[in-house]
Amino acid sequence: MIIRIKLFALAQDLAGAEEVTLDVAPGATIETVREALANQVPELKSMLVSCAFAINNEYATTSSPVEPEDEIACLPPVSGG
Amino acid sequence: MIIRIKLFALAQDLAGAEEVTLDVAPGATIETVREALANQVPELKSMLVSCAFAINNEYATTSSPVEPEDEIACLPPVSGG
Amino acid sequence: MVELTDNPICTDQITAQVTSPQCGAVVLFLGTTRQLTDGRETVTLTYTSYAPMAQSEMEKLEDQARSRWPIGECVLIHRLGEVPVGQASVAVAVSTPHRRDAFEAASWLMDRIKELVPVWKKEHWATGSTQWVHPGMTKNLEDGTLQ
Amino acid sequence: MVELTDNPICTDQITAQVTSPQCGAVVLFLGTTRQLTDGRETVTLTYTSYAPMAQSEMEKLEDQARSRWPIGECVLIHRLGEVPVGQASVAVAVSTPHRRDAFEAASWLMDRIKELVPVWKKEHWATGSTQWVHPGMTKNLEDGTLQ
Repeated sequence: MIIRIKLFALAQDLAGAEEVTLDVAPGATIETVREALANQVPELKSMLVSCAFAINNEYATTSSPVEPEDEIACLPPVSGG
Repeated sequence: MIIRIKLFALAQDLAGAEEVTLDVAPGATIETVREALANQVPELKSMLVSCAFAINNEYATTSSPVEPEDEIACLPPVSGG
Repeated sequence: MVELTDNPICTDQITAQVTSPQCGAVVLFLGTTRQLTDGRETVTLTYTSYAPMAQSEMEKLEDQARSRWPIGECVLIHRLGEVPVGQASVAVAVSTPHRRDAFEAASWLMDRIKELVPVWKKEHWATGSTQWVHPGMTKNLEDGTLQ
Repeated sequence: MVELTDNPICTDQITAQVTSPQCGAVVLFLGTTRQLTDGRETVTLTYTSYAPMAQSEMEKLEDQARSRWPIGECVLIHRLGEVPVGQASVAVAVSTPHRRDAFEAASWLMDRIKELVPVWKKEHWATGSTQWVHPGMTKNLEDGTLQ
């Protein structure tokens, strides 16, 4: 299934894109997404271990399942305030 | 010796005066002043135990000596803020 | 900076005064007149002070706070006279490089102001009576309803 | 009240918004752009966000704070885009009946905002290089001086 991942801050700069499209197997979780993203965009590999993920504006865990219609976001360590 | 005591808030209202003049013996301390004030203005007697005193804009202790030229103030419990 | 004033407290001016390029954190505390105290309705408060001592006690508190925390700028203001419901009677503002210090310093300053600065508040109750507030005093007299 | 904005933060408006006749205490925190960080000079910061999630995370934090403290009014604002040295990037303001709660709630909210709200800061150093700030990341790349 095709999913889209939003990228921010350094991850966006390294990938050179605001969004990346991945093809993952049905039943994929955030952990699957993290691996697929590292394979497809090697520039992100070293920072992905530090990134959180969100599904539909909520923090997700590594085991959270993803669906094609979900809004998925890769969130580098935040630095607001 | 003659000393003058400034009064504030409820103490001022009870005494009906912003300042009271007392005649105390040389060598008087704040404790002497408190007793003399209670004797001269009986309306203040019950509240004086709760009052602090200041000499020349500094908090004083009961044993602090007073001099005629000192600015002495009787300070009911404060409630600023 | 320490001030006793009869005028309303202007928070924009205070935060501008304390903001500093060396400091990443500003904490401002305002004490405002509450409408209800223990179920009784307040119309307004009036504040009086022993002004020269209040000024010097606030200056000492600023000095002490500066010796305890890395404070960039500090503003302590107490308003005197009438302070209607919803308006500020006191403002404490500090800037520090990091936020933990700003919270601690502002909180400490406010605690000490309430303990040490010779300022007194008179409640003007909606019933028409008035009452000096003297915390810890066993017997508070109330005008109009002497107890 | 939660807001993401591209405009300067106006503190008079915020303190007016949170002041309430039911509350005797207002605490306002401002996070401002510092000129120096570990001896390096900042010219300006730019902030970017994942806006819909930042908004909803700030709303959740307001709800959680209201369930923990007796908050009258609460304002959380994060500024986005460029925030020059000395200006505020974030404002947290709460009113409560008594001051201890206002200090605790504002400090807690600010800690949680820094942990949870998806907003990112980019340093623009006086040297001309720029750098995303990602706390805890072992290797931060810096434009112009790639390490």
